[in-house]
Amino acid sequence: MEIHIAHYLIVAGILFSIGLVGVVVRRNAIVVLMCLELMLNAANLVFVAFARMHGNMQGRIFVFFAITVAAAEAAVMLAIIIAVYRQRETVNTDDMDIMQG
Amino acid sequence: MDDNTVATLAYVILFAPVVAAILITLFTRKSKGISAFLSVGSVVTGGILSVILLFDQLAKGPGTPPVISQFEWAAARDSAIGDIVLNIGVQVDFISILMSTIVGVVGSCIFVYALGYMKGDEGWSRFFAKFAFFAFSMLGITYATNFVQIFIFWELVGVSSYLLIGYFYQKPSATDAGKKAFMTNRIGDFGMTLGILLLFFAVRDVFGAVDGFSFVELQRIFTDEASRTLLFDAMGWKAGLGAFLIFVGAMGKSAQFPLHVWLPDAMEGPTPVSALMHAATMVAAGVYMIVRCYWLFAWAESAMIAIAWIGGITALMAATIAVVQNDIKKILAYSTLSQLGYMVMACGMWGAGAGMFHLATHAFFKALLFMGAGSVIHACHTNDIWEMGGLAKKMKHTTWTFIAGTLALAGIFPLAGFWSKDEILSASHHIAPLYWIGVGVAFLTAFYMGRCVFTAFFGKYRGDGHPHESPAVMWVPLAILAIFAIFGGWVGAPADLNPFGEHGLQSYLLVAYTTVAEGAHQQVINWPTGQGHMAKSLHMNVAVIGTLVAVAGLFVSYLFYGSRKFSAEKAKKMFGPIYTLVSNKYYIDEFYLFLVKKVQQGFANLCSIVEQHIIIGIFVNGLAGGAREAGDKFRKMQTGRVNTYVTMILGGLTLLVFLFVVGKEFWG
Amino acid sequence: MEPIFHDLLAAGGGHAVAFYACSAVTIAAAILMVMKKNPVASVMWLVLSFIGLAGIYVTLQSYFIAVIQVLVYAGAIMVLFLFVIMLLNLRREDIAKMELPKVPFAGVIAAILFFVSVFLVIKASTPAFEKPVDALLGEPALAGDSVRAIGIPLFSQWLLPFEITSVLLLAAIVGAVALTKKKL
Amino acid sequence: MHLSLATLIILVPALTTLLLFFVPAKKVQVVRWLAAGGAFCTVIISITMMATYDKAVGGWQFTQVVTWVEDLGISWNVGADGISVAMLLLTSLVIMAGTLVSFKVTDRPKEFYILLMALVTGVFGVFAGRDMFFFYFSYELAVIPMYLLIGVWGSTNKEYATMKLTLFLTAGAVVALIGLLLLYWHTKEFFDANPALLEAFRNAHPDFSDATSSSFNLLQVQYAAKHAMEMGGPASREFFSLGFQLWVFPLILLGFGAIAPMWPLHTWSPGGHAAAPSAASMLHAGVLMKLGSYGIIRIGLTCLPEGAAKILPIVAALCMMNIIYGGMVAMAQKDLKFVIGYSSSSHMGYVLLGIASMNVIGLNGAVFLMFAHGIMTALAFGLIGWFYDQTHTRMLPDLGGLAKQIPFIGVCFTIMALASAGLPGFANFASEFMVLIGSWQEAVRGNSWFFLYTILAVWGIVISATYLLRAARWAFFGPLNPCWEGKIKDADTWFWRAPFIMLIAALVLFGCYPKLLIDVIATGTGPIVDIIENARQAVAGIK
Repeated sequence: MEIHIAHYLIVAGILFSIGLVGVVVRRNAIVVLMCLELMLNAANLVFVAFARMHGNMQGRIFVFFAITVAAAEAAVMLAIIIAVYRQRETVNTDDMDIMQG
Repeated sequence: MDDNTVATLAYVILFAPVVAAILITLFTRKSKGISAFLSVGSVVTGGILSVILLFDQLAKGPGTPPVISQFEWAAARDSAIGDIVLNIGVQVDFISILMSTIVGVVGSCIFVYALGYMKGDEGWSRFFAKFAFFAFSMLGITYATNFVQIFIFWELVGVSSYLLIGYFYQKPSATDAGKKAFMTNRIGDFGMTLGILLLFFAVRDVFGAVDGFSFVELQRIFTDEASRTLLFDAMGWKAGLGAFLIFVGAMGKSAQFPLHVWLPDAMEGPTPVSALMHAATMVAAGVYMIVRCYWLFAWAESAMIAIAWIGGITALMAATIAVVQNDIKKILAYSTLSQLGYMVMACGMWGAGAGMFHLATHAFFKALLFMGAGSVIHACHTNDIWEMGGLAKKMKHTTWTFIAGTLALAGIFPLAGFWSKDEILSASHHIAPLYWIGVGVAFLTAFYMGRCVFTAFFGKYRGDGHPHESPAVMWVPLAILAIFAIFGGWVGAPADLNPFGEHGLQSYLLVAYTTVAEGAHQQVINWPTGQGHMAKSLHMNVAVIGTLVAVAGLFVSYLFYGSRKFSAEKAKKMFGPIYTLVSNKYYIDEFYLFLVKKVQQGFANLCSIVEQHIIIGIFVNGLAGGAREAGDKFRKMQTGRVNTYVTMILGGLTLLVFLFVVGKEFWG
Repeated sequence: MEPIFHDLLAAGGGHAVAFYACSAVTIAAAILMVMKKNPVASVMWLVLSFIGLAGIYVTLQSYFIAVIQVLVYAGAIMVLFLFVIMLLNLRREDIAKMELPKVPFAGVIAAILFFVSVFLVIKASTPAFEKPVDALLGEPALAGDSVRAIGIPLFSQWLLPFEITSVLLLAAIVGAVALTKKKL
Repeated sequence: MHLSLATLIILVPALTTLLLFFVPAKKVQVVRWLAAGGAFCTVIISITMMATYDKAVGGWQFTQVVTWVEDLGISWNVGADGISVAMLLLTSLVIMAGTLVSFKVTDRPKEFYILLMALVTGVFGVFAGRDMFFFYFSYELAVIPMYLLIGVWGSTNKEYATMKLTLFLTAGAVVALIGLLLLYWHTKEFFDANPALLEAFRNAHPDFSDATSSSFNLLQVQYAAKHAMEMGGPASREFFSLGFQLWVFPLILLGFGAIAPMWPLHTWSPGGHAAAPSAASMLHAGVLMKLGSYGIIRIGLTCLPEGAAKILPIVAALCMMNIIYGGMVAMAQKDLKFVIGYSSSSHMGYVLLGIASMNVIGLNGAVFLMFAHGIMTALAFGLIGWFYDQTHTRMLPDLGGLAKQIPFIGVCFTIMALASAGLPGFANFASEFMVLIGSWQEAVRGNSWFFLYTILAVWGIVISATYLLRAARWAFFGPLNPCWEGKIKDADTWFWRAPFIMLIAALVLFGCYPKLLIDVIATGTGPIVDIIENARQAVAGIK
């Protein structure tokens, strides 16, 4: 049984879709954030897979950056969530509708 | 004098008043003496120079070619259809000099008179500046070389009349009267503009790049039979229309029915203004233009008939109204209207010579009458003739000059009015209805003037002031004009009675245009010759009938108002409905008021409503409202919840991916 | 460590086994992460998912990335999540609040995206794509995913982005502190 | 570096704007005099331009070309022909008067003057610009400050008015921009297809020796249009075909027509005028509106003559709506600024009619009327502003007899009303009369509708006299409304009188001797009429 790059890509697709569904259906801001992280990781997987395929380093370096950015993003996002929680006593995204038109 | 001198003098006559007006406005408003000196000086200079020019012209004899000097005012260079050049300048020939002399001499008298009349008025300098400007406008018409120039000064006369009539600007009736004069004139100018354009392009159409505004060019075309036929064939019915439209301008200025309504109201201006405007200048402009452009009107038969009838109707209508007026200036105003109708009627019956002659004599005695009236008003502080009476004893100079003017106006032999009235009646005596209108007007004229004189100057004084004679500065001009009114007519008398014999006024006018008119008669129309040529001798039965009705008119008025044999009150009752109709001026003002207030303003309000509610309300604000409504609806989509946005983003993304990737694969 | 993995993967069928095992763990853990009502449980399942993902990286011979994945993601970031959850003392999410119509909608969208990507993957055909991954094992360019092999380009060719990343991190730190501060 | 006068006249207000930024806001006198000084410089420059413009040579003079963005073909490309010279003179006179009148502004004068000078920089840029990009840029620069000027310093419903004005004008600008971009691309395609002509263009214009096929240079677009149209029949040729022109000309027309303002796109203007502070409405009605008609002449007629020849006769019907309908609406107004506002839209109808008649005298008249109306209407708004500042009402029934209290303003207002009513002696008469002649000429040429249009236009003059005299009568004549007794100050020093006297002097000077300006204008309109004439012959008979 041979494993092709396509297999990896499909796994990445599945992960991305799961993350996506999570973002849409979940109400807890932290979980939503986690789902986002999952989607990022799906993307990372694609990078690594293609880097492997082309046999060069660029893709991996990109993943390196992506992880860094994800870390920064997570930090800021969590900070925001904390700030919001202080204001509104909730992290439920349904209650965060101050931007409603 | 050579042509250059003539042109220079004409320029001086023309521009002296406007220079005076500018100087007064800019510099000498505070110093009354200098203002008056400038203003009066400029007009008197013009008068003297005009007389010099007149004598020069007389010395040169009839038929002297016109002197033309003009400069380009504005132009459009068009290689395809030829340049269109608008010129300004002076055309000096007998007609313009004659007119300028009338304006200058009568104007000088009035200006001097105004020195006395306006004494103590706070707007003294303003008055004299406007007055000088008015003289300038009128002289501009007089010396115009082309239709554009005449139109320019036509409008300027309109505006200076607006300013002068509305001189007492705090008096609502005065400003309203000024506005009315301006607007009525504007309506006349509306027709005139179209007429000028029509004529210009018609000429251009036929003859190529000809200056179709210039009087001499047009005169050349119209007097030459071949080119005229060509033009008339090309224009067809539009020829008559064009001539009539230009005449509409004259209708406005010369206050012909139905554009006459401004003239009586214009009495709101100071009396010198009335005298200037309604004797020698503004109202004369229309008649002057008909004479000036006689080569045009002479062959436009349909227009001529319309002109004659309009003149006749105006004359009769105004004369009847004058009979029932009580305001001395109003009587004179309607009298002016009536006499203008006379002149226009004469012009319309190919008697431009008679019209011009009457214009000249009328200028003198009507100015005299207005100023006499002014003198009376000055003394009695009222306009109502029923509050006067017995003034003959208290104001000797004014009285005898006024009576001289009255007799001249009534057309009593041998005063000035007699000769010119006789010319007019002779010109029209072949056209029965108009001739009888003319005779009727002569009777009415004598009657209402007699009524005015007997009521105001004889009998007992009925007012409560202490009237006294006006100062010399006011009555001396009256005396000068009275001399003209008494003896001035002889210059135009038929040859066998004329002190100048064959070389009377008419012989000069004859060459200037009447030959043309005579030709028109022979070619266009089969009517017997009117007054196209100079009458060799008095038309006896016309003269006798004319004089008889005038005397009869005076006599009847004496019976009513002098001896009081008949009661005016009874006559009033006898003619009940007619009296009401006439004393309400045939309800023409009411009709116009209805047009302006109801129809025009109604239409304006309708437009305003359309603007407010349809264009702005529905289209503009509707569009804005629609955008706002749509925004309101779309706003609902902004739930403020991240999930919704994410869902939408994903939905959109999916759609795009589907379309671009899969869709392209299958259908692209 | 690398040679060990290398040998294991190179063994007959080892590669496929490792791939399928790791993928199954990753996907299952991810699904559970979405479904768990308790955020703490979600975090735990996500950690597991990330570890599985690290395994997949290993099958791609990206050992260093795999290590980073475990250390940074599964370790540091997820701990951060945990801390926050604990800090906020969150209740369990009320599943009834979930907008149910959205679940199928999300599912449909996810399915479409998934199948489009599968479609694209199937459609794409380059020589490198055709090649099985374990056939790439011996290629010299990929001889090793050593720290050195990543480090050299990172600090030469990619130096500027690297530095920018550090600025970004600094900004994130400052931002996070500023945001959570009670009084600014 | 040598700066041409056309560059200078744009730079002077631009520099003034910049300098104003650095003046402390408290030094009000410095701010005012600096702005007045800048405005005065523009007056000097524009008069110099007018005096030194070589009428015998004609064409573009005072030119300057500096490349900006070579790849896109954008350059600092300025100059002035006869039309521009007249418009620059108008602008400088109006801004001079505007700055002087605005000495009364006490609320944030620095910002006010900065915006005013920025606005006028844009206006100068449009009138002196020969680059379509720069043209558009300047146009927007002229429009945007107006938003703030009205929004901040305005009165009477200013929020609504300023919003509406800005929306109309920017929407119009965007429509015009689409037209300009279409022209740009079309020109590029044309030159790409005919490189020889590009070479010829470079050789013919030493200024543009490095021109590329993509260019916003108006001269280059005109060159392309001219040669493209020589290449075949209107329908069959590849570039600048009749179909193309019939698409693009309406865009230009509508875009610029919105600011002109062409009926029914005029509704922003009276409200905008009414709400704007004096100087802003002076500039706005006096100059900004002219940008529209200028744009139609400068770009529409020269680059798309066949489209113009087909469409302008239809536009003439809209002009009638401007003239008659605008006049009637003005007649029904009670607010003095609305009267003048609608009268502006009515008078701009004459400008458009002159353009639509497409002949020398009509076009000359139209441009001259743009000048005359600009001066006249600036005068009007300056005067209204004068007493509005003191009475705080512009409603005609509330005023009355003001001439006694403020004789100077009263006299000026009467002069303005008479000038606006087309009285000889003022530039308005000569120009309107020329427009009428032009319109009639078009009628004689074969388009019989123009007979009707001319008659209505002449009637429009009667209408305008009606409402203007009525306004003068209500506001200034008759007995003084007792509530103003002693309350209103006249313009009693020569300083305050100066702007009004200056504007009146300009009206009278060019009214008494129009040849002075018309000869300059004619050098600009002549070539345009030639282009249009060729196009009309080309499209004659095509439905």
